[in-house]
Amino acid sequence: MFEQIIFYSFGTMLLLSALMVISVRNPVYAALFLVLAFFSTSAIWLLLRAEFLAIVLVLVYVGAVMVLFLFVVMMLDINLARLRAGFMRYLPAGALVALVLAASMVLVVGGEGFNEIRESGLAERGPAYSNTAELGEALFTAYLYPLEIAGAILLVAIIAAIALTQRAKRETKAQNPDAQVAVRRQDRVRLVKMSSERDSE
Amino acid sequence: MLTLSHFLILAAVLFCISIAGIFINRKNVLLLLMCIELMLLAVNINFVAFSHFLGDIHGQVFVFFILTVAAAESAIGLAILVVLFRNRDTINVEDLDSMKG
Amino acid sequence: MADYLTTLCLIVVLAPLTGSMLAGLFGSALGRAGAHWVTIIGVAIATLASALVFKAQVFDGAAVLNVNLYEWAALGGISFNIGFLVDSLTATMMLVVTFVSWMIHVYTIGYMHDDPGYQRFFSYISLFTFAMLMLIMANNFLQLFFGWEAVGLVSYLLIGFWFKRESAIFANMKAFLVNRVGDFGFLIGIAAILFYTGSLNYTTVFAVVPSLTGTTINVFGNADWSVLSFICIALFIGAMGKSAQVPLHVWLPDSMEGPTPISALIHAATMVTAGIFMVARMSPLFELSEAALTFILVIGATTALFMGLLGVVQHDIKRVIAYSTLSQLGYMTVALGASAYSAAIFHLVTHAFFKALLFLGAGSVIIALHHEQDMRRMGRLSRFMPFTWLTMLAGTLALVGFPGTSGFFSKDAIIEAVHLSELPGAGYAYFCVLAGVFITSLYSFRLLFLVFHGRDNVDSHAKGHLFESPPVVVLPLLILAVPSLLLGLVAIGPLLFGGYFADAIHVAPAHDVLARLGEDYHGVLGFMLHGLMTPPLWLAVAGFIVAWYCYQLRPELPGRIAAASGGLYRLLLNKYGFDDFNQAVFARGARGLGGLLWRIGDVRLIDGLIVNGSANSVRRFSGLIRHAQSGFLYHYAFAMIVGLVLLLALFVQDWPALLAQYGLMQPR
Amino acid sequence: MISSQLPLLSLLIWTPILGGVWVLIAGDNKPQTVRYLALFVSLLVFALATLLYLGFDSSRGNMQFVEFGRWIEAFNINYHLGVDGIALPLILLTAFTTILVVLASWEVIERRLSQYMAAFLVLEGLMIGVFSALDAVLFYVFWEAMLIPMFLIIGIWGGPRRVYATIKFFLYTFFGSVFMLVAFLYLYGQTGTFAIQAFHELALPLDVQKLIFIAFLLAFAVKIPMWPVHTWLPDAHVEAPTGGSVILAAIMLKMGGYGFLRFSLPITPDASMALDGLMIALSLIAVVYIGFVALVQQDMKKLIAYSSIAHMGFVTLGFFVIYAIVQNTGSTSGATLALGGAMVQMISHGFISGALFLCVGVLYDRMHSREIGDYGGVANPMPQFAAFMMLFAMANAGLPGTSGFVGEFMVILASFQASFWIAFLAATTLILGAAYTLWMYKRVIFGDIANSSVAALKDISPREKLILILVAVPVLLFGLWPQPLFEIMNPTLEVLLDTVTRSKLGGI
Repeated sequence: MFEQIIFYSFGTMLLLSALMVISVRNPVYAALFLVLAFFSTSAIWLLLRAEFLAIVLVLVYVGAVMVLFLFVVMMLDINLARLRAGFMRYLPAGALVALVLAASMVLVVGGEGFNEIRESGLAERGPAYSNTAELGEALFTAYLYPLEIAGAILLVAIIAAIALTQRAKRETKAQNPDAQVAVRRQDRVRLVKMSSERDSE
Repeated sequence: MLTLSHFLILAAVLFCISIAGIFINRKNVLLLLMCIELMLLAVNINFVAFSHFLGDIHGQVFVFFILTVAAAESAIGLAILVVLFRNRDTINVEDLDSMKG
Repeated sequence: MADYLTTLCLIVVLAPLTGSMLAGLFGSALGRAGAHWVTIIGVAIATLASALVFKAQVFDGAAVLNVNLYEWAALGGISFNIGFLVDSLTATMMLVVTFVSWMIHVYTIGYMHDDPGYQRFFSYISLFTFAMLMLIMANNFLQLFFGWEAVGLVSYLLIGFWFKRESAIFANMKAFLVNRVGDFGFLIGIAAILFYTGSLNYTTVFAVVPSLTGTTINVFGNADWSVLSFICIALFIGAMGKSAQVPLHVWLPDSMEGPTPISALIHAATMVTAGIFMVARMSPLFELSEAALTFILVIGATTALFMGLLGVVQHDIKRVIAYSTLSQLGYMTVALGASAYSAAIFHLVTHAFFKALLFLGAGSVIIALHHEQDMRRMGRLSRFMPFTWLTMLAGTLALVGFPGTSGFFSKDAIIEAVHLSELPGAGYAYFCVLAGVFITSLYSFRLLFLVFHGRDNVDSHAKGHLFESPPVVVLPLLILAVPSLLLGLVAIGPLLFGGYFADAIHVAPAHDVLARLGEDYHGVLGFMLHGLMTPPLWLAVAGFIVAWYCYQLRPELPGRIAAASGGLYRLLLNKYGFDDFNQAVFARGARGLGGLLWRIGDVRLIDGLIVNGSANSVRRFSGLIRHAQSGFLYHYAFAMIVGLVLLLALFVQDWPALLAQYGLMQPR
Repeated sequence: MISSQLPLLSLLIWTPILGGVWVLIAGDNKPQTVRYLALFVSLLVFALATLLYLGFDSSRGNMQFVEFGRWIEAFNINYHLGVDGIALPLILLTAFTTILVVLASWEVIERRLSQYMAAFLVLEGLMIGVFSALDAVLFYVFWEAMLIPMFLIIGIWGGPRRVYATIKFFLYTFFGSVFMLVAFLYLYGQTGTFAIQAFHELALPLDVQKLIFIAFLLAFAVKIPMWPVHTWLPDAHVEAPTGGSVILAAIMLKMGGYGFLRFSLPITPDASMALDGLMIALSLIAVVYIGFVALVQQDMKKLIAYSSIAHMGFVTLGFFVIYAIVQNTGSTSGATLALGGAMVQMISHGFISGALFLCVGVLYDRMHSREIGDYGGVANPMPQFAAFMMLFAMANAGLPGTSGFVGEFMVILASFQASFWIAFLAATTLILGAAYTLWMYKRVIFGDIANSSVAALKDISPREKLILILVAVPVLLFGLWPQPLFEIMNPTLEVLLDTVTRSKLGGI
């Protein structure tokens, strides 16, 4: 009974914040509503006994990604006026599309398509069960190789972000060694034929 | 009592909201990135729900990888956004249509 | 004996070839004199050798030589080889060809004296002699066809010898193409022979042919033709092309564009007679098909009469003689049609001599008047050129058939033979042949009077240094005059009635008109006396009188007759419209069809529609697709969503059942 | 004795290719060494080819100089080479023509000479590969690889519209041969191996045979070229440099013919018999239709290109008339005549059209124009050239005594045994061939000197004379005595004929 309360409350909070993210005018508010959405999701995950992921979600996403978003929003002085114009014009079409999609998805997902899993309800776990241990054990044995790749991807992302946004510093006089080597004799040396006049006494 | 389909419906609706977000928002690219984050979040909810109801940890492992990829993706996305803004002085979706056939 | 003859034959064939190669390839090195000596010696050796062969074959009674030199190709059981077949017919023809060619070589020294292409000309006429000899001495159809086309090639080269002249290079292409039309039929005939007899060798073909009388071939679906008539007519089409019979005669008058020696050698004496020789050689084949013989008879008669008619209206001296050649060829063809093959060959031989004589005489007149060929600017030349005049007179008498001359014997024999033949076309042929005699004497005496007698309208400048041609020109004339006059007396006995050609020519008893003619032949004198009573002589005399009256006494009369006759004269001048017809239908038609096929068929249809068409359609189609990429993210998002929905729909096959769960639809 | 130890065929394929690479390395800045190097390589290859000819035992009809090596075990594809009576003359022709081409482009090509020579040498190797491959995939690889050097030759050193021409040429041929690959794969599916010999023995139902035949037909019809798919040839010839034109006409058109003999006829005999009517019709159209089209061409190279199509029409006629002959006469002697005639026609056409393109090349090098209208009276300044041109024009018109006559003569003789009308239509080439060749000859060579540039023409240089003599010798030799060619081919034709006339439907 308690779980349903939590589920429904955090669920509605999640959906409302998502709605607000796409409809609010100011991108900063949008970012903050997204943060709210993440928190409500981590609550739901806790409900599902995936506490490690919930914490990771909050730390990684809210901590890093949303901060990044806010940082970018602050940095780019986006003129707000133009942002919201015309929101109303596309609302009906967008809403219609979303509704059609949601309806079809819900129909599919809601039906007994998943009946043998449905009845089981929230599977009870013993008190000694530790989601983090189990997750860690799976990660560092069977999925070690993908883990390494994930690390590599993150490294690539970091380097890429830096490389993209780095602006060349203008004042340095870097030497270009291969241009220096490729110089040819005739570019640099010019023989000039001069008539030899005697030095004046 | 809570069943798997509750979570799936929740995730589905969240997913559709984010799609509507992409579709409705004709203004800034930033919101697009946010909507993508939302989509990934919806997918993660599904994964965790399945992992929990099937009692199989693999779902959560996968969510873990999705998180790393999502983080990397948003980092690069924002970097591109910054460079884009620096060159074009706008991140308005309406102006950014030069990449076409 | 055989290999002695073979070596002789090899000499006969190879001597002119080497002469021609030397003159041709090393012409500049040898110089003018060197070139003509090399070729003359070559042909002289050939003449000597062929005389030896003639003696061996005819007098010493050597066996018929049939030897294969080398195997050209062996394929699928059929063996093609190159070889010689020398019998009385070949020996005679060899002698005639080499002798006349020798005379022409000597004559050319004078005629082409100041022509830049001197060596080239000598090399060509020797090459011609080689080709003609290969044709005559062939023992199979392949080599015959080789000689046939090689002779056509050399005549092409020689007609277009002065290739700067537009009319010459048009004439030589026309000659080659018309000959090729003839060869087209000839090749079909050879293909038929190979199919029905399994070999190309004369002896085997002649052995198998009698068994083919029954077989038929249907070409146009319903009509079943006898194979033999089909083969013979096909071969005769080849002969028509080469010997210029009516529909395919158009090239001979134009071939006068070439220098006179070759008109004499090729277009009078030797090449044009190739067709006659071929039919005579194939006599065992032709004898088995009445239809073919009638066809030949009719074609020959038409050519004889109607071409002679054209000779009367010509003004160019060489064209008159050209039309006379056409007419005489018609006579020979008529003889062949009437199965009097030996008479045809006899006339061929005599004609070779006196026609060559006439051409060379005309040539010497042309040199004297500095290449003036139009008879209207000649006249009273007999005073200046006695020898030419006398020899031309001799030639004309022989041509007309004055009793005692060789022409008389051969032509009268033909006329009598046609008279005795019972073939369906014989009546018409007899009429044409008789009328032809009158026409022949008319135009030949017209030529004599206009050139040597009549009014003197030679322009003053030319008359200043008008004198007899140099000996090297006149000598051949004199030499040729002898056989033109005397050969008949000597040759008629053995040739026609003495079975001289027995080994070469086989005549079916039913058609053997010469045998019946021979019954009441008793000696040359008897034939001459008999000739006096028969119509041809009086017709010839009548022709002489008319010619004398019109062109000697009242020169303005022909002009008035021409004006009075109106359409007829223009028809004759226009050569019955053959040239215009060919030009319009074939030349322009072919070009038009070619243009049509190319412009529409190739360029528009295949290239435009299919090749470039498909390329353009791909470009247009991709042009449309291009707009789908608008560059706006939300369009792409929208496309993704649509894809997602479709996948979802696809994923759930049974929507009604699903909806039924929610009670939204009654389950089926 | 020679055939056993020396892997002659591999040598023949890889020496020119390595030679080409060597020439490429020699680089553009040393033209003289490049030229002599290329000449040396081509002469070496010709020597090897004559070695092959001497070693070839012409009494046996089956494959000789067979080489076998594993290539791709997974799909049972192996490096399987061999040559028989059909392939040997074509290999000799390839080796001989390459020497001519190297000599012909001695001074003419200045730009990127080493790449030009390299392209030809590699092309030669690949072509010999095509003629000697006995494995379907190996054949296909050589068949497609051969297009690349030709594509470059036309594309780089060609005339103004070369890009269009070369792309059209490449796509046309490529489109055709894709279907051939599908056929090979199907046959591989049936037999488990790519050996052509196995394909010959494989029994196939008629409808399958028809499909395979159509697939092969598309690939080879484009190459020959046969009537509807021929429009790439005139463009390719007009834009190709002289050397390219010579190789394209002399060898590449024969690939299609060789393909018919090696693949279509033996593998799908019943389909060939069923569709021989269509093929004969197409060939006759090629002879007559193209004959007329050639009449109205204004560009010399286009005219010769169209005349090549007409001559190749005889080749296909010779191939597909054999069924009607065997049916009509009951014996295979006429059929051997047709096949032998078609083979000789291919060889002789290689020499004659190669020679004609060389002649046009001689004129083009001097006046840079191919239009007949720009010429007139060339015989006056260039008498020796006119003589050579006369010989080759006459050979093109099929004059007896030249090799042009042999092929046509035999095919016409044989096709009469099939039906009168086929021989009748085929024989029209006598008139049409003579018409367009001589009319072109008259307008270009005969007549008065047309314009000042013609007057300024110099006669052929010793180098050009050497080339023309070199090509004149075989034209005359095979015209006067074609027996050596037939000696090589006869046993193979016998073997081919009985595989081709034996129906494959009996087995199923």
